[in-house]
Amino acid sequence: MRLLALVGGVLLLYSRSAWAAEGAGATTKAVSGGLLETALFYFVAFAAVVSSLGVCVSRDIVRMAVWLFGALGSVAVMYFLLAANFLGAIQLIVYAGGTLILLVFGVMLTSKSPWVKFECPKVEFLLSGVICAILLACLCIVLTEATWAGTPQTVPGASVAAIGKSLLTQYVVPFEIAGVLLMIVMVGAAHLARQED
Amino acid sequence: MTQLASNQFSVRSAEDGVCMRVFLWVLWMGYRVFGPILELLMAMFRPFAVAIYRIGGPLVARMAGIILIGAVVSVCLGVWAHALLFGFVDDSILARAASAGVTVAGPFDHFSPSTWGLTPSQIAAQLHVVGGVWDTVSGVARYLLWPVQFGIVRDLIGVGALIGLFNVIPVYTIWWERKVAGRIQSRLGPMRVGGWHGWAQSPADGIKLLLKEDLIPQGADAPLFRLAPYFNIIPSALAFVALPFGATYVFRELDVALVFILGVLGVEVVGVMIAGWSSNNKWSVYGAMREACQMVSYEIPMGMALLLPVLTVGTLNLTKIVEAQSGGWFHWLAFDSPFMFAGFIAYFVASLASCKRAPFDLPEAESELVAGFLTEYSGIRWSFFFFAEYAVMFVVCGLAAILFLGGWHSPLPASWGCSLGDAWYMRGVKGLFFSGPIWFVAKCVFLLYVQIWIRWTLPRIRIDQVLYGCVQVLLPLTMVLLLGTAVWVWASTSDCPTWATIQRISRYTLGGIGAFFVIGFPAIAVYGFYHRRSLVGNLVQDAMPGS
Amino acid sequence: MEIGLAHYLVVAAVMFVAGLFTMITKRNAIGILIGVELILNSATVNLVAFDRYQGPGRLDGQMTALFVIVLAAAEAALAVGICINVYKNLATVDVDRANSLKG
Amino acid sequence: MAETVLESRPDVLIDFDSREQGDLRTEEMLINMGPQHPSTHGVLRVVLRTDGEMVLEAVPHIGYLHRCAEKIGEAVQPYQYIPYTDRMDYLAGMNNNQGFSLAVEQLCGIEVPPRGQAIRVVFAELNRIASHLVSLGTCGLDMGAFTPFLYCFREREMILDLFEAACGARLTYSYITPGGVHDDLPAGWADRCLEFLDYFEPKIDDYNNLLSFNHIFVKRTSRVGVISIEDAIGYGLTGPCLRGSGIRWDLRKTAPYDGYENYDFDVPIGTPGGSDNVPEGVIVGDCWSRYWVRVLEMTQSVRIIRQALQQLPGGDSIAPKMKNIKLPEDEAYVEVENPRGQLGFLVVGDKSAIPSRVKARGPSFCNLCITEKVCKNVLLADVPAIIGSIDVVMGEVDR
Repeated sequence: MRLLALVGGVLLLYSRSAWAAEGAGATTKAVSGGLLETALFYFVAFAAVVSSLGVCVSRDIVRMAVWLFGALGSVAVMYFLLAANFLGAIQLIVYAGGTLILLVFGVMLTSKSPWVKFECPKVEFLLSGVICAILLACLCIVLTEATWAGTPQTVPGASVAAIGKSLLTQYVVPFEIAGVLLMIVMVGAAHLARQED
Repeated sequence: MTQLASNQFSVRSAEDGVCMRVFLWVLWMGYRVFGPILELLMAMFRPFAVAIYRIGGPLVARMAGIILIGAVVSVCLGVWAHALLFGFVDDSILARAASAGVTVAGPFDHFSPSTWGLTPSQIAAQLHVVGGVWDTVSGVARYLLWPVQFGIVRDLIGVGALIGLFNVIPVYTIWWERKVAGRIQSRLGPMRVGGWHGWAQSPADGIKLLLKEDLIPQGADAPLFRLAPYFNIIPSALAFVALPFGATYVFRELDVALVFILGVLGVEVVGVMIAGWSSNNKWSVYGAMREACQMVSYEIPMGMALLLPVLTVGTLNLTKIVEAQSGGWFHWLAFDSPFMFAGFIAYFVASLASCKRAPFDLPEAESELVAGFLTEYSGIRWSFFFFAEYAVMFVVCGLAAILFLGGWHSPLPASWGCSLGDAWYMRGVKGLFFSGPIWFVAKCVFLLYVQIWIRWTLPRIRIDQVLYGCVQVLLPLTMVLLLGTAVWVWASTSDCPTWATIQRISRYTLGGIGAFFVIGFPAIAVYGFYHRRSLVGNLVQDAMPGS
Repeated sequence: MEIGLAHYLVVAAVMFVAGLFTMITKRNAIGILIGVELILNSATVNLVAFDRYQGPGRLDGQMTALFVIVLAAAEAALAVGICINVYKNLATVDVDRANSLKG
Repeated sequence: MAETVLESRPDVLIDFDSREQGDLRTEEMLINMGPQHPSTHGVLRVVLRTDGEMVLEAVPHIGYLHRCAEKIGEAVQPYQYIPYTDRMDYLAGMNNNQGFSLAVEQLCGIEVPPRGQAIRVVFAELNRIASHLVSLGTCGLDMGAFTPFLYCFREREMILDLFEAACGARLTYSYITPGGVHDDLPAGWADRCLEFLDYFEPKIDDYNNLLSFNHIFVKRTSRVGVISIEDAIGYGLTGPCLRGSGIRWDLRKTAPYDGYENYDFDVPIGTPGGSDNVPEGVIVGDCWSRYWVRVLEMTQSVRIIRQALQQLPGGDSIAPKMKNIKLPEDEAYVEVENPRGQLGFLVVGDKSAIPSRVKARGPSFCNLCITEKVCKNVLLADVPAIIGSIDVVMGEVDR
C-alpha cells in the first residue's frame, strides 16, 4: 500500500504535461507523449478501478467512504492528466474536502453502531452483479471498438482566467442558476435537518 | 520540449558519454557500498545510538553553540550555492539554446532525452566566463555540475529538499513553540537535551516516538486506523510541492497553486475523521465530528479571504502574486486597501481554525475530549498527526506571507535589491538577503510566533461560539471585504487623481499601522525577555536558578 | 504508448458500473449516496476527457463538469439531510424500511 | 486485526421521548468522563448522556479514592488523626487540621492560647489563598488556558515554601493540632510572609487581566451552570458556590472561631454583570460568579493575614499536655469555613483517649451533588467548566 502510494507520488511529480506552468512562454507538449504520463495514467486508472470496486464490495459504510475517497483522488489526478488543473483542484476541495466529509458526517450521525449492517439478499447481489458485469462488458466493447474522431490535443490546458471568463459570459445563466440552486439547497438542507416541532 | 529536438543538440563529444557513465557508476557504487553499511547500522541501531549518545552527547553539548552557528551558516551557504548553481546552469542552457536559436521552456523543464545537451567542456567554458575564482576548481566543477542540468537530478535534489524541509520545519516549530510557551509561562522550556536551549529536544522526542510501541486498540477498524495518519500527513506534505519559498525555490510552479493548496489542506480532514471513527473511542468520534464541523465551515471564510489578493492581482499562481508585490513594504498586498488589511486578519483567524490551533483547538481539546481524535494513537502514528499539524501551520503562515505580506520580498525598497548588472557574487548576496527564502521563512516564523502567542494566552472557544464566529462574523465580513475589494480594484482602474491620492494615503496609513504591529510585537517580546526576572517579581527572581 | 480517449472512457465505465452496482445492492441510504457520487464522477471524467480530445479550444466539457461537481455537492448536502430526517423518524437508514409516506 | 462484530450495544440508548429541544437531535450516547480524564480533578467519574454536543444528563460517580478516613478515626488518638485530615482535602490541609482540632477542643474543653489562634488564622488564610490559586488555575485549564495555571502555581509554590519553613511539609502539613499549632513560627517568618503578601497582591491583577476579564473566558463561563439561590440552599452548597449564588454566608462571619471576629474583612458574593468590574453578561450564580468570588476572597484573605500578623500576640502557641487526653463521653460537631465551603467534624468520645466515632461533612462532597442538577442541557465543553467552577477535591469527596 505504502509502496503503491510512493510509486504514485513519484509518477505524479513527473507528469510534466499536467504540472507544467501555464503561460505564453511555455512550450507546448503532447498530451500523452511521455512514458511517465502513460505510466501515471495506468497507475491512476488502476487506483480508480480498484477504489470503485472497493466501494461495491466493502460492507462497512465508512470503508466505502474511504474507497470513494480513493476514487475521487484518482479522478482528480486524471483531471490533472487531462490538463484540467483547475477542475482537479476543485475536485479536491469540493469532493474530497466537502462532499466526502458530509457523507462521513452523515454516517456518524445516522449510524446506530458502526457494526450494524443491513444487506441485500445473496440472490439479488448475484443477479445485480451479473447484470452489471454484462453492462460493463457491453460498454467496454462499444468504447474500445468505436472510432473516436478526435485526436489528442497539443494545446496547453485552459487557464483559470479562461474558465472564469467563460463562466461570466457564455455560461452566465447556468452559473446564476447554480448560485440560486445552491442557496435553495442551503435553506432546504437546513430545513430538513431541523426538528419539526 | 519538443522544439528543443535532439537534432539541434546532436553535437556530442566522447567526453559526454564518459561523463554519464562515470555518473552512473558513482550512483551504482554508492548503492553497493553504502546500502549494506546502512543496513548494518540499522541492525545495530540501538547499541550504536546508546554509544553515540554516551560518547558524543557531552561533546555535542559543548559544541552545540558552534554547531548551531555552523548550521545557520551552512543553510545560508546552501541557499546561496543553490541560487548560484541553478542560475549558472540555467544561464548555460539558455546561452546554448540562444546560440542555437531555440526558445526553452523554463528552468524546470526536464527529463527528456533531448536535453542531454551540455557537455562538460561547455560547462567549463561557461565557468571561465563566470569568474576567476572557478579557475582552480573548474576541473572538478565541470563534472560536479554536469548532472544538475537534467531535470530529474534537480527534481531529486528538490525532493530531498522537500523531505528535509518537511522533517525540519515541524521539528523546529515544535521546539520554537515549546520555547516561546516556556517564556510566556515564566518557565524555561526545554533546556537539557543537546545543550544549548535544548535544541535537540524535538529530534530526541521524534526518536522516542519512533521506538515506542504502536498500539491498535481492540475493536478498532485496524486498516483504517493505520491508514488515517497517511491521509493526514501526505496532503500536508503535498502542500509544500506548490508552496514557493522564493522565486526559483518552488518545486512545481502551478497555475492553480492556491486552489491546489486549499484542496490538499481540505483533504487533511479526511484523515482526522477516519482516525476518529476507526479508533473505536467515543472521545475520538467527538474530536472527528468537531474537526469536520470546524474545517468545513472555516474553509469558506478562509477561501473567501484568500480570494482578495487573487482578485487584486488576477491570478491563482502564487509566484505571480508575490511578483506583483515587489518594491518594498508599502507594496505588500496587506496594505493595498483597508479591505485587504481586514482580509488579512480574517484570513489569519480562519487559518488558526483550519489548522486547529488555539483558541480553535476543539478537535483535540485536552480538557474536554481527552485528546480528541488522537486519544488512541501512540508512537509513530501519533507523531505523524503532530508533524502534519505543524507542517500545516507553516503552510498557512506561508500562504499568509505570500498573499498578503510580500512573500520572499524584503520590506526594503526595490532599488536596494538585485539588479541584472550585478556581479555573480553580488547577485548571490542580494538574492539571499533582499528577496530570498530567508525572508519568506522569517515571515513565516513571525506569523508562527503570533500563532503560538495566541495559543498560550487565550482559553478555548466553545463549539457553538466557534460556529457562530464563522457563520455570523467571519463569513459576512469576508463577503463584505470581497465586495469592497472588487469596488476598490474597479476604482483603481480609473485615472482619477483624487482616487490615486486616496489610495496612496490609505496605503501609507495601513503600512504604518502594519509597521507598528510588526515592530511592536517583537518589541513586546524582547522587552519581556530582557525583563523576565523583574517582571515576575523579586520573590521569583530570588528563587530562580543562577540568581 | 498513446493514451487515447477510449482509455479514459473505459475507466469511467468501470466507475459507472461500480456505482450502479453499489446503488443496487446497498441498503444503507448513505451507501446509495456514495454510489451516486461514483456515477457522477464517472460522468465528469467522460466530460473532461471529451473536452480534451474532441473540443479544441472550447471549454464546454470542463464547464459542464464544473456544474456537475457543484450540483453533486448540493445533492449530497440535501441527501444527507434527508438521511438524517429518515433516521430521526425511523431510527434506521435502511431504505427498505423507509416504505411509508407518513413520517 | 481484531474486528469485533457486535449486533447490539447496550450502552447506546435511543430515547425517543426526551426530544424537548435542539435542532439536530440524532442519537444519545453514554460516555464516561473519567475516572481517568484530564479535567475531572482527580478520579471523579461523570457519566454523560449526550446527544451530539449537548449533554442531557451528567451523573457523577464517586468512590474511586475511598480510604476509610473516618473509620481510621475510631482507631487512633485525635492528635494521631490529624495527618489523616490532611489527606482529605489535600489542597487545604491547614483548614482540615483546624476543623478537626476545633472539634476535639470543643469536646475536651481546651482553650487555645491567643498566639496559637492567631497563627492558625494566618495559616488557614494562606492555605485558602493556595487552594483558591489551584482552583483558579485549574478552572482556566479546563477552558484550555494553560498559562494562568502555571502563574497560579508559581505563587502557590511560595506559599508552600512558607508552610515548609514553619512545619516542614509542603502538602500534608499536620501543623494545626488540638490545642494550637505544634510549633511556633520560626524567626523571621512573619516578615517573609508580609513580603510575600506585598508581592502577591498585584499578581491578582495579573490573573484578572489574563483570565478573569478575558473575553473568551467570560463568554465560556458566564450564563453557564447557573445555580439559583433556592437550589444552592436546597442542595446544601457552601463556600464560594453558595456565595457565588448571591448569599452572604460565611462561617468566619456568622459563627466566628479562632478569633475571626477580631479581624476586619468582607464576604464577597456574586454580583450581576455591569457593576463592580463584573463584565456584562454575567448573572449571579454562574460559573464566572463562583470563580470571581474566589478571586475576591484571596484579597480578603490577604487583608486578614496582614491584620493577624500585625497584632500577633506573644505567649505559647499550644495548650500544654495535649497527648493522651481522655475524651469525655460526649460529642462535638464543629464546622469551619474551608476554601471549598463548610467543613464539619463530628467527634464522639467514650472516656478513652480514642474517639468512638469521627465523621466529616465535606464541602466538596455536598457541592458535587449539584452537578447533576446543573449539567442538564449544557454543551459538552461546559461540563468541565462547571465542575471546575464548583471546584471539588476528590480526596475529600471520597475520604
